[in-house]
Amino acid sequence: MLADLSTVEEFVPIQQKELLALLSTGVREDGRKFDEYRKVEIQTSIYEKANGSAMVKIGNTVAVAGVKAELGEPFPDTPNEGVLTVSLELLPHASPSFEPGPPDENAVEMSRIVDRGLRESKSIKTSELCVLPGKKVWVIYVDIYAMDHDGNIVDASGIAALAALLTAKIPEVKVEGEDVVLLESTRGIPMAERPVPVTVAKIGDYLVVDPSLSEENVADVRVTMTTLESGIVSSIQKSGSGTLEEPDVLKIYDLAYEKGKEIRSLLAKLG
Amino acid sequence: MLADLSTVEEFVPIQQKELLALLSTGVREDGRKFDEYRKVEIQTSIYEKANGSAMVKIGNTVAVAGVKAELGEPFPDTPNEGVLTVSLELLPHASPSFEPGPPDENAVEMSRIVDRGLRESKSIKTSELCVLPGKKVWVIYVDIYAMDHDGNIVDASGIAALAALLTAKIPEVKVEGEDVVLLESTRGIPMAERPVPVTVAKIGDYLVVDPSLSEENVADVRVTMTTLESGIVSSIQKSGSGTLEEPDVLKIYDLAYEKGKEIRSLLAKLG
Amino acid sequence: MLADLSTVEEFVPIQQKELLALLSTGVREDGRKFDEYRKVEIQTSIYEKANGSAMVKIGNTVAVAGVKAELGEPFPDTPNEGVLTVSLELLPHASPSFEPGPPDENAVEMSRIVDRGLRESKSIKTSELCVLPGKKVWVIYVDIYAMDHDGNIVDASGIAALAALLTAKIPEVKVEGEDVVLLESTRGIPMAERPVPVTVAKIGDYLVVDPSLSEENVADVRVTMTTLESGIVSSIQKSGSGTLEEPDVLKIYDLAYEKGKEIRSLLAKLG
Amino acid sequence: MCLSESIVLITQDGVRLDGRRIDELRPVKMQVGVLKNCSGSAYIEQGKTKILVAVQGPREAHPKHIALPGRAILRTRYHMAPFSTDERKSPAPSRREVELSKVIREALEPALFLEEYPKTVIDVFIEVLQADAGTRSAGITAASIALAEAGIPMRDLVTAVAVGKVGGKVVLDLNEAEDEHGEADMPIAMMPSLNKITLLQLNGRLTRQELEEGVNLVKKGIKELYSLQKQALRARFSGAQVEV
Amino acid sequence: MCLSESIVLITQDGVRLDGRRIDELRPVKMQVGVLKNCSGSAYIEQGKTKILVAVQGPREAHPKHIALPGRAILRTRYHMAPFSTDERKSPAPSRREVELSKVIREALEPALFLEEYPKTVIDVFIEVLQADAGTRSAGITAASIALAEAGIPMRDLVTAVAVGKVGGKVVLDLNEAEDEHGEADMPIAMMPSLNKITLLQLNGRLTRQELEEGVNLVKKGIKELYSLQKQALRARFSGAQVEV
Amino acid sequence: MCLSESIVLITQDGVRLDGRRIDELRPVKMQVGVLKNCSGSAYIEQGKTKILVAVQGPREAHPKHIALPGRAILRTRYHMAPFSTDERKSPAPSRREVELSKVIREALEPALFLEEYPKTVIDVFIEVLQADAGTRSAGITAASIALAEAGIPMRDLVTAVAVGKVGGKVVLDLNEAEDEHGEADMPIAMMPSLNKITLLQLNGRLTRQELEEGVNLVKKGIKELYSLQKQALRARFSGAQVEV
Repeated sequence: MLADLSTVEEFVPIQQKELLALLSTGVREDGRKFDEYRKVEIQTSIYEKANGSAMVKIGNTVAVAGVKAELGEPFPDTPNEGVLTVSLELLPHASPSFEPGPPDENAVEMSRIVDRGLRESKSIKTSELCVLPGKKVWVIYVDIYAMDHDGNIVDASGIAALAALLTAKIPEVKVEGEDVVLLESTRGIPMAERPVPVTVAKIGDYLVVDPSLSEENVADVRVTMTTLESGIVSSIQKSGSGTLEEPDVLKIYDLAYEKGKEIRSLLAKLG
Repeated sequence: MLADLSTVEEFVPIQQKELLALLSTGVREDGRKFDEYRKVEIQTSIYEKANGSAMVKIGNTVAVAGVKAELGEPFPDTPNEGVLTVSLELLPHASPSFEPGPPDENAVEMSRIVDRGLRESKSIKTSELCVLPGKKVWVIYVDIYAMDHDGNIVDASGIAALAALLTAKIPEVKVEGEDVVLLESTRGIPMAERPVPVTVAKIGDYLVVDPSLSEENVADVRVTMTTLESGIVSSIQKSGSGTLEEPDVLKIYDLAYEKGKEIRSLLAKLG
Repeated sequence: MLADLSTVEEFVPIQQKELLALLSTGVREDGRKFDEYRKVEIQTSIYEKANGSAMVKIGNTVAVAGVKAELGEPFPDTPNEGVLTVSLELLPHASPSFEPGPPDENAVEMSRIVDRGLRESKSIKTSELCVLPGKKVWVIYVDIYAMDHDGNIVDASGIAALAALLTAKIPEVKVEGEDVVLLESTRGIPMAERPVPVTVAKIGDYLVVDPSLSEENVADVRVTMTTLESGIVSSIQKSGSGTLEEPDVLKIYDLAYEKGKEIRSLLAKLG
Repeated sequence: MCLSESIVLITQDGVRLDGRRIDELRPVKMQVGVLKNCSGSAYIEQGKTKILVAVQGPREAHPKHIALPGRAILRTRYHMAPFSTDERKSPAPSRREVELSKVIREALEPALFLEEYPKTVIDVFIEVLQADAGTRSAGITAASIALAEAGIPMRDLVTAVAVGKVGGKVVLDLNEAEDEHGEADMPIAMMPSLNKITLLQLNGRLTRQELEEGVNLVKKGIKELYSLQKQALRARFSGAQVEV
Repeated sequence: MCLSESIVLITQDGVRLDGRRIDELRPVKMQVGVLKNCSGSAYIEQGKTKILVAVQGPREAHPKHIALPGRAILRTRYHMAPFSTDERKSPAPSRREVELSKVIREALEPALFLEEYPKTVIDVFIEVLQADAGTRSAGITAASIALAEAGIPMRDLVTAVAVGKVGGKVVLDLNEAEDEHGEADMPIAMMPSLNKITLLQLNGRLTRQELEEGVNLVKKGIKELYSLQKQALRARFSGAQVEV
Repeated sequence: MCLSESIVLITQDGVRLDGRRIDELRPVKMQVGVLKNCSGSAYIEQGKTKILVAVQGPREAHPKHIALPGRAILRTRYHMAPFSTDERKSPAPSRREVELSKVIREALEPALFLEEYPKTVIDVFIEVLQADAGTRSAGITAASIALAEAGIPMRDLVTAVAVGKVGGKVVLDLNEAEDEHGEADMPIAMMPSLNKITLLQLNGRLTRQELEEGVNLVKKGIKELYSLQKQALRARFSGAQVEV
């Protein structure tokens, strides 16, 4: 039974002191090095009713993503482009501190981080999801569930979303005049980039990659940077009421790019 | 002034003991036999602005149903069928324990019991409510209000809904191309069945039909069975956190069918 | 730091007694005469992205109105008329007692007073806002913000709405078949009347015009009357849990008409 | 409210569409004590307008922090049934219903000795079952006698009715056609014995003189309704059997 | 539920579309203890239906005023993931989900000694990850073992499965095609050792005799599922490694 | 954010559409103390962006259970007026507004000695009256001086501005055209004297080198805004008359 949030907050200074003492010796609570990511496992195509699905485990943190594709109307200002909709729910299964119901500011922020990572990098070729210009396009829903929260839900969610998109199958279509016929055959969702979010926590003066839950609880700040294969960073989000030093920005970038590469190589194996 | 719900719950064991002692002598608090329904009164066509309306009293329990018919769009998967929409509101008038506002789980459950009773029995010939296939059908709204709650709102609501439907009048229409003209003349809503819900409460080992409010308050379980003239049961709902014995199922069926016949004969007099 | 509302209410009798003693000597807390309005300042066209905008100050009370015009569908029962939509938000900036979020009953009432003042007087020639009969009309949104609350938000809001409407510019349009083209040139919103709301508070037996916040806090009743140039009254609202004497009605009318004239002369200077 | 030229709402002789004279109420029926599971209740029919009112309380306030140490809180809910109007009304409360709930509360409150029930809440639920104009005033008239049945001590009953302007004439107690096609609607509530106004609203257009006329005319209607209210209360407390 | 003539859901010999006999369950897989950050958890697959259940609590009630002095409050949430159905489901809770959350709570509650945890709340979260009929019963079956893992003392496990009528025959454990095109669906939950029914619903049309047949048939399915539940709990507490 | 080839956002010589150089802020106007009925307030214009900020508190927390025993709670609300944008914005808070309210709070919080006001709440209300890019950073800049006026003790002011990439160049303080048609937008908030970053976001695409350039460039803008903030506070406390 977890104490309620306000109490946790009161205890933070003490826990932080202990963790800082440990970090000053160069190791983390779970024995990892500062720049060491936990073991990442990726399973895909786990739900047959979804067009794509993936479960990602980062240590004991688990996120699942399901992709559903439906024909719908484009936005008026982009009549020739498909639509991407990303949402993240923190299942109450994942932590005693998550409540069921509409997303709170944390869930909204996280889902927007994942969404921006995919969107700003132009990872999906939305123009190839247009079926009938101005009338019918593919609407791609990515619904992400945080199922078990042992820290770093954002990365698990972003990687799950990406894995589900990379392995999704949508029906081929035949356009007859104004009618759209769905065929038996399928194709993948056209992807241009594989944006991988990597989160770094700052605890005291230390930067640690892929924070565990107990590290998150005492961290001053978390920064998620989403990088592409080319080294381009397509999204950054600092979260938490702490501060960064100026040199932290590039240090975090370097960690994020390095770890992003490792994760991208796991994704490459999905085929 | 009623004590709040949590307190009521605390007192239940004591009230139940008294009621069980009474039941063990073969009579109910209000003198009824176990299989005796309270007096049922049905009035119809009480609100001129509704297409159909009915007030049903079961003892001091009062429910009112209003039927409004509007031309609207069919559901995409049933383009040639009218639409039935049933909702139940527990008016705060009816009990100090009812709150105004969006329906709570009790109201949702009850309205779904009434809805399923009408729907699963195919009581309404929805295909005869199609006006322009795929485009215009009659949408039948049945709005039920529990006005005075002295036990067994579900039966009162289900009977009121049925009586309002049986006596409703909707305009005849003339279809001219794509246009629909409402005529002065009216017709009834085409009905195939007269499904009647009957609720039985289990208090200790006793099954009593049409529970009063004080019986409901101490009952372990309520079961509503909706039966048709033919003896077919088209909907069952156990509610309450108690248990049933296996033989209870058929005993309740027999009570529900018998009482359903009596109520159906009252409805037959509506003309 | 303001005490919470319930406490304020407890203190009312005492504050009222002091204020009444003062009023009995013929003067108000801020030195005004009973029938004296505070200084009214009107600025218009303050936000370039709005079609019209105005800021009105009545003493330290500030309200802002923004007008946005969009092409939209008419209501089915008035296919040849434009649509007017008025809403008022009590910004939490304006008072420690205002909460952010959906409007409470006070905000709803005030926005409906302003709305009715404009609507019932037929101040806007809605028929001249029709573009394609039954299909496209101008929808005029008037969003009013109470920014600083030193009493009499209703009048400030109503005058701001009127000033924003009087100075708004909407694009001229060219209709080509079923298509509507927005032109570079603009025109005003066609106005038939200049309805001005004037609020009078009753404190004890005294009627005071344009109540300040401290007067509102102890007033038994506020009455807002919206009058037109011709002397016609197009909307009245009594609010507050006090009572009026019969002769008060005409006394308030006379005050409202007189002050309305003064304010209308300020509006005339807007050009 | 729009003046529709084609409909003659009132003849030269002052006879209205439904045959009433200018200063005549619609047929009114009131009953007190029509529900069993509330503290007080009343049913009113005024023309085709049909309203059911229940009072719950005084009872402990929930949540507790809304309670006031020195008096009861009065809450009112004015609501229209989905089947009460020509077009089905969505059951979600509209902005109009929010506003009317407030002005109705403020019309009833001056009559009640709320300080007799500190820390409690009194709820008044007004359900419009059929709407044919005048629902807020009929709701107030009925709520007042339901509160009396609930035993809430009062300075006076509250009685309400609208006056309006129809076909150029100031008339009493508009029905729906008059409300829709007439020029003005002015509902007024009073404590009749104390001669105090507790609700005053106007939608439409009136001159100063018509305003004066309206306030005078409304008193006739209020007087008649007041005596019907008292009659309904007497019937209730003389033990007569009452039904919805 | 509509009888579609063109689909033969069951052959003369009693073989169903997916090859099962009339009294045969779909393949079932259950695991206990699949999540780390909750008090208890279980995962169930029954045919293509896939459900994840977590229990949080007993823990202090928030807000406090909902707590009961004499027992724990049980809360349940039945919810379907947007990607669990053929058409994407809106994540907002539907009326169906509200109802099922209630009947599931009432199916579990009789088995629990809630009086052992006064003033607390126990939350059961049932998330349907893939829906292929029988989700409420599979959810109950899984919730029961998740509650056991959480250490809540029980009279018995609760085990649930549906019977239904398909092609004129009463069959066990409908799949989606049978649910959609069959004639009736009757989910039942029981405490198997105590032989008590804790959930009973019916949608569709059954005669008295079919009702009787259904109640008999369901017990066969419940017996089999009960033994799988116990096996899953043994696997959990024998320390075997468990994964989602 | 999309690179629109047809619009030349910046010339070869580094002159931007509105005539500014790469490292130039838009015209900025700040005023402190523009409202009377709040604890602190500020108004800022940055280009066409216009924002009104009010601080209410420190005051008692409602409901009480949200209060923290050891410090004040800071709450922020970033909201856009319906008339602030080209297309009318729905007044209901969007997901974007929810996120920005959070990151703004976390940008301001490090500067405040919240432990000086235990058990209270401090509310910061940021209302965007006209949006022309850079609203979150202008909102932070203004909120900081409104908090100062409210007397909340601080380690430093917080000052914010965006850098971005436009036509291949890293530039300071994007306007709306640059934000829409440029390649990246990176708002940054700092405590200027302490040289600490309190907000960092990026939408768009930057190389490592551009990231570095951006962080360097932003400091120039922050320095200039910081001195305007101090000037506005001096004007307020020197007793100059201030108007909205």
